[in-house]
Amino acid sequence: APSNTSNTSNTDEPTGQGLASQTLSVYAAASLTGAFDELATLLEHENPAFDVQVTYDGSSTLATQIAAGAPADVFASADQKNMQPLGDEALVGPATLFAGNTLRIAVAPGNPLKIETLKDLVRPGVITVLCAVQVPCGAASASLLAKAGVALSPASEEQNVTAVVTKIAGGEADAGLVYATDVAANPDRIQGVTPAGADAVVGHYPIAVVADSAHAEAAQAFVDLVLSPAGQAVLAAHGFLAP
Amino acid sequence: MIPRLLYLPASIGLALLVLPLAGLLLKVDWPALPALLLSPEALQPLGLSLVTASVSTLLCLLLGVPLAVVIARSQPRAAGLLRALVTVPLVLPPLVGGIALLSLLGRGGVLGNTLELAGLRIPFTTAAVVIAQTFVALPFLVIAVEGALRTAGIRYERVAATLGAGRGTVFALITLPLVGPGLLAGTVLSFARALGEFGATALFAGNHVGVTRTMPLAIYTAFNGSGVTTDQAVALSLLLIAVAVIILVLVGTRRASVLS
Amino acid sequence: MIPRLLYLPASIGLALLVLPLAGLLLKVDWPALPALLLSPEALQPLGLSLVTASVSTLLCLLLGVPLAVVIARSQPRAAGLLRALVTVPLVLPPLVGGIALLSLLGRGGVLGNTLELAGLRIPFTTAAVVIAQTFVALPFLVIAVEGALRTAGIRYERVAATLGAGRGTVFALITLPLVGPGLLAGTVLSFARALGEFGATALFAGNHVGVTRTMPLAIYTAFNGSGVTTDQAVALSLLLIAVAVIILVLVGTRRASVLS
Amino acid sequence: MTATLRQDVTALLAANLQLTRGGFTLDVQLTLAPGEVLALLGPNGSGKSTVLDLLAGLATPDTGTVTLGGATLTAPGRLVAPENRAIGLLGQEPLLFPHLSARANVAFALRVGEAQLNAASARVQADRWLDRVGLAGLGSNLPGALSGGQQQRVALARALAAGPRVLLLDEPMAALDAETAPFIRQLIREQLAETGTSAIIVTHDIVDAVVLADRVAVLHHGALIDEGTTAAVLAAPQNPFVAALAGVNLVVGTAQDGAVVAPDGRTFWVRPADAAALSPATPAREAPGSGTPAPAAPAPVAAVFRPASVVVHTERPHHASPRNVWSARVRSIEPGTGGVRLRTSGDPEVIAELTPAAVADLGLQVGSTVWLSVKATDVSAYRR
Amino acid sequence: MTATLRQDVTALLAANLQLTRGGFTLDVQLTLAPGEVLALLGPNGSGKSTVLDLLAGLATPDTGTVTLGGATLTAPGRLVAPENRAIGLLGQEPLLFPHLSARANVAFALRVGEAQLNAASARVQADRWLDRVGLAGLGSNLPGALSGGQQQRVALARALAAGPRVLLLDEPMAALDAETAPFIRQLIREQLAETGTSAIIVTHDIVDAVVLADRVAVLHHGALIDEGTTAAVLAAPQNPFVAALAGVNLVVGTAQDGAVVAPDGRTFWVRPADAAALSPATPAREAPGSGTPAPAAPAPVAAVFRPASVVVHTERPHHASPRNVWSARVRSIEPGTGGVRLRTSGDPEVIAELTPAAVADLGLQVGSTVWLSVKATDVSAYRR
Ligand SMILES: Nc1ncnc2c1ncn2[C@@H]1O[C@H](COP(=O)(O)OP(=O)(O)OP(=O)(O)O)[C@@H](O)[C@H]1O
Ligand SMILES: Nc1ncnc2c1ncn2[C@@H]1O[C@H](COP(=O)(O)OP(=O)(O)OP(=O)(O)O)[C@@H](O)[C@H]1O
Ligand SMILES: [Mg+2]
Ligand SMILES: [Mg+2]
Repeated sequence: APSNTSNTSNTDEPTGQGLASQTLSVYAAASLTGAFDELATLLEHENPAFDVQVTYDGSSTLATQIAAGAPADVFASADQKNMQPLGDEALVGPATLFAGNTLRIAVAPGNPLKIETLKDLVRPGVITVLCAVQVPCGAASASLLAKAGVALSPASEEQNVTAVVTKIAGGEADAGLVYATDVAANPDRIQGVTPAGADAVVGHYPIAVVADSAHAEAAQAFVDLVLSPAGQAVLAAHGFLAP
Repeated sequence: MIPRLLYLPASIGLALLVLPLAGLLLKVDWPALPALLLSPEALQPLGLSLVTASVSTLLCLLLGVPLAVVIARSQPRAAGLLRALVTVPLVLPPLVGGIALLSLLGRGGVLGNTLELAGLRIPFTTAAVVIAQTFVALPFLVIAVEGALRTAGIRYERVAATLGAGRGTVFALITLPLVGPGLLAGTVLSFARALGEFGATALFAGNHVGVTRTMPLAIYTAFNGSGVTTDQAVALSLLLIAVAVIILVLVGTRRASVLS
Repeated sequence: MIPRLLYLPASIGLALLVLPLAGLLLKVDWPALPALLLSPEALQPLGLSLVTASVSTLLCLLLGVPLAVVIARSQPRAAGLLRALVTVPLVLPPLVGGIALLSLLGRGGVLGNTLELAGLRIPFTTAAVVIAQTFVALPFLVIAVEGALRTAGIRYERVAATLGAGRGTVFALITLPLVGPGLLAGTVLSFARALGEFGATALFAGNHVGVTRTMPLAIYTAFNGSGVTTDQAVALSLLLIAVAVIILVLVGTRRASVLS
Repeated sequence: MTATLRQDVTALLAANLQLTRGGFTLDVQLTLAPGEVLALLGPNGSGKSTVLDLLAGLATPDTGTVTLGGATLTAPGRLVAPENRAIGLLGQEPLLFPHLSARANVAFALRVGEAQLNAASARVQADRWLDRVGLAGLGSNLPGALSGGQQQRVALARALAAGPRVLLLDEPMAALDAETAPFIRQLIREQLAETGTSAIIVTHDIVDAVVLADRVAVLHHGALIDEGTTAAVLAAPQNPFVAALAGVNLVVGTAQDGAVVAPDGRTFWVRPADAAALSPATPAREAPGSGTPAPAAPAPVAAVFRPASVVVHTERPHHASPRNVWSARVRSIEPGTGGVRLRTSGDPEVIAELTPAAVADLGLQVGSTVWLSVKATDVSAYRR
Repeated sequence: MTATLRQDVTALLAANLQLTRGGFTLDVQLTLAPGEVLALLGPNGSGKSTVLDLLAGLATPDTGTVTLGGATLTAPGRLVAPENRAIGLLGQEPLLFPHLSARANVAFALRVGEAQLNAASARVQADRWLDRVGLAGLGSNLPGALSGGQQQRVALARALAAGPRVLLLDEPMAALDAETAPFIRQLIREQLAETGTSAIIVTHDIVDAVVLADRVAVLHHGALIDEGTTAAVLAAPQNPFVAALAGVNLVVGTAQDGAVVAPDGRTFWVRPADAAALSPATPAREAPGSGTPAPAAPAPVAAVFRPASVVVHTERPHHASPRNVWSARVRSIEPGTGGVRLRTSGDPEVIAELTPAAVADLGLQVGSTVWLSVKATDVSAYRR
């Protein structure tokens, strides 16, 4: 049944037209916060019958909740690893990649320590924090550092990218690897430095309709919006790459 | 009667607890504060938090006081075991509490499946918030009341029995009033813990505006919201702290007057 | 002496606390368990957790017992205020505790700046873990001991004084032993809370293998790594719970024998 | 035990109790007739409070039974809860409920006890009770705002107000002042008589036993060593404790030619009427627990005389009529209410009571050697 | 106050204390000479324990001072801590430290008190103290495993062992059995004398006052109403409480022609020697607090006679010599240690003591109307 669901609701149908007012619950990775808030407003604007509620959290938390029966209609993960098992269990419909993200070196505004390359991160006296390898940004960071041949022992492996941003913005750490979208979202608090080879390491974001969704058509409408040129433009404005 | 030597460590202890909160105050964006605190984003979670924490505290009292009595009046060996069991949820990192609750009451969970058949779904509802809060707050109530019961002893209960009073009467008219201070302390502790509960709630109840987004979850959301500075999170925390202090001081003063 | 009516709610309360843990057991991948539990990924955080929680508990005792004495022997009004201040950290969602500690002791923090000049940096060190744990665990010790002191009263202290004993002697030989059970309860509570501490630690101390990755952080990391299956996180939680239960039962039995 | 068996048929309360606690062993059989008041006497630590706890159901014996009006309250595997026994207990400490006023403490008993009053009438009756124990006007005081004796009176009022079938009173008059004590004693007496309540009263004051009790029982090291009417028990003390209670000198020794020989060899000639009773053939008043004495052993006998009967001399009295004369050293000289009391050496010690003037005349001091005499006609004797 | 001023020069301890607690007001001046033992007597709730608390520094007076050997211990704005006063207090409850054995309780006092012994010798000495109070072998018992009287003895040993300069004992003999009490009384006496310790002893037993105290003071409703040697105070009771303590009948009334007129109009003729003293001109023994009486008011006088001096008749005695004859109703008949005690109606009530045989002969019952007489020579009198 799940595979059919995505097919029956089509973009060329008048989206949500004729549907009763319904609340759509979107579970999205925390890094999507700004972009999805905008997309939700966009959809509600397009179709006043929809009330879109987006819940942001770590992808693994959201995946665990969906597996436990959370009332989600759409799941947008920051990595395939958390989407895959749900698909295997047929808890979500087919997943589509809708965005990509690359890493930046985050430093304090003005870059007081003059950090320009990944190698600068291992300079003595520079306190670097990374995401833990278990979370998407950490996996990407590890891969980027490995490709650059930099062996880095971070002061801390944070549980999510927000913690990395907080540490650098608060001055606890001098530098760290974060998503380009985080740099775009916090212009006053951190400054981004694009390391060499950053574009070679791209994190991919899959999106899918939840199999149990009570509002499958509306859910599909949201997915479609994300994948539409308008949606992609919003994502790009927040620093995301095309899938 | 206080040994003078104790004032130094006592001050350090108090400073350790109070100074970080003072530190928070420095991070507050004061001009923006009033508008933020009066926004629905602040008031709705606050309302939900107060309601759920109150209900949880009530549940803690209803379930915890009897449990405390049973433990306090058990043989030492049984009491030791029960007390350990009751204390374990304290050790659980909040997340694990959420996993545990989901594995019991979630889809696929032992009890969850049964409830599902009965048309009842608990996770991701306000009920889930209350259960999560009760789960984490109950141990405090039990431990505090049990300690008070044990210290109060059974001398007065025995006297009441020799006067002919049945167990229920003794419990209501003698036991409960005698452990009043301990009961109040336990209630305060469990209310505070329920009010601040985040981890188990986040996983087990989710984070739905108006349904399960309590104040701690609102703070978390504000904190994680990209583009938003920690200002909002700090402001919300301040609100939570302020409300808590008011309630605690009110209760504390009442308690003092009861004792004096 | 237990009113029969109490057994029902007591059982429900116990079930609420114990069944979720039982639910966890069902999620365990038993065949893979032994290897996992003996891996350094499990043992190193466990070791760190036990060491830091023990040190924190010690700190709680050193700072908290004096603070409890001061509160218990204060005028009702002052005591009510102090008690409320001490309870506030309980209300803080863990994350906010972390922010608060950072804003005090972090690089840009009030005290942090001063310490930095003295060449001391606290965040990202094991010391930060201990401070975060002490911050969250201290209220438990203070509240529990204060309650016990208040219930014990000052009758025996007065007798000791009329025999000529100075305040220090009275405190060491009379007061402390008399509140033994309360002290033990407070110690157990604060140790448990320190052992389970996650939020403030994660933010204030970070997550560095061997330095600041305590068991709760390891569990969270594992959870993030394994996602939906949560196997590894559950296994680690189980290890934490098992160790905690063993310690609690050991202490509980010792406590029982002290009391009997 | 004979005494117990004799009374079992009419007994309201009957108990047979064995208990060991550390080095202390209790083994007691006792009965209480309907309406009877028994005074339970005995030295500190003899087990009196323990017996009351066992009767009230606050403690469980190792073995034994307690029955009340035929119903079994305590037996192996059976322990009727204290609140279902209709046995009230006023313990050695007042233990007023600290959170309730004096009035509320008494009202509690009226509500939960026999009377089962509602809150309003319990309050009214409680005030009446407080009035009866002389505490009118103090009803609103919390226990912490009452003096020791006032607390004791509230506790007594509370115990009486509960109206049990059997009332156990553990030193109910302790802490009462001299002016109040007789009134309270009278109150207890009247209340017990009016309601037909049976009672056991533990006391260290012989006046309580005399005024309140129909019968006394003496406990020693966990065993009943004497039992009977107060007069009978005091007239023939079975051991030094009872002698002290009765305020007499007691010499326990062996019979020899109608005299009593003390452990240290002194011979006490006794009044002719009792001398015959010392011969082994004559049966003595049977003391509980004595059973049938083995005829071969020299029967222990006792001589008893009052301290006032002892005459003190500084030189050996030659011309005097008393047959009992001996010398001793003065161990202590204390004022007493009946004169000055001299404690003199020997086994057993003998106490002499004389006027202050006599002490001055004789120039007595602690350590003085004196001669003591007592007329044989002042010495009573009996077999133990 | 005269008594206080008189003794101030030699006083070791001097106190002037005012305190109000709810409806209770205390206003007391008292002094204690070095080595002196004062018995503080008074009805329940008269403030005895409160006075001791104030002296020991456990309570603060509203106003007033306490000085010891010239040093001020309590004064407005100044309160020397109990542990720095060298004043020991044995309270009305034993309050043994519940977590320490009997031995350790006493050893605690030896370690922290005057002796400042080390742990090992404190243990040895503690065992000696337990032996002295008759508890050898119970040293290892926790307080919970001791009987009430045993606890009281440990508490007493602990208080004595601390060796303070002034010892305050609140009913130290309560709960002790009849056999032990004299020994413990003697122990207290010797210990105080040996160490030259001054002491205040609160008691409800006149024997304690007689045996232990040099002087007695009587507290009533928070004020000292009488003070002097035990004999003097008992001989001329100032109020019904003291009369009850002394075991005598007290009639307080007005003087008329050398007789005492009771409130109900009965006239009591007194022995000639005292009749003169009743005339207003002669100064009476000055009672503390009495100050100079206003000469205009009829001076209150008191008549005192023993219950045994009262003769009971069933008809009006015509031929008898006693001048004091009146009729009354029998209010109660109680056995007593000195015979049977009849309480008879009137204001004040009069107690008569007679033999059981006489009661039977006269066919007396509660409610009977009787005639009572007492010889004028048996009635002493004095101005109050
Ligand atoms: N756990 C125990 N271990 C050893 N001895 C004990 C224990 N509990 C009680 N005892 C002993 O039991 C005895 C009986 O105590 P109980 O209180 O019945 O005496 P009592 O006759 O009421 O004395 P009192 O006149 O002093 O009140 C005491 O000698 C006491 O030492
Ligand atoms: N808080 C209070 N409010 C009112 N009255 C009080 C308060 N505290 C004590 N009292 C009264 O103070 C009086 C003195 O009590 P205290 O204990 O000194 O008497 P006492 O002479 O030792 O009596 P006892 O012989 O019974 O031990 C009592 O009448 C008591 O009721
Ligand atoms: Mg007793
Ligand atoms: Mg008193």
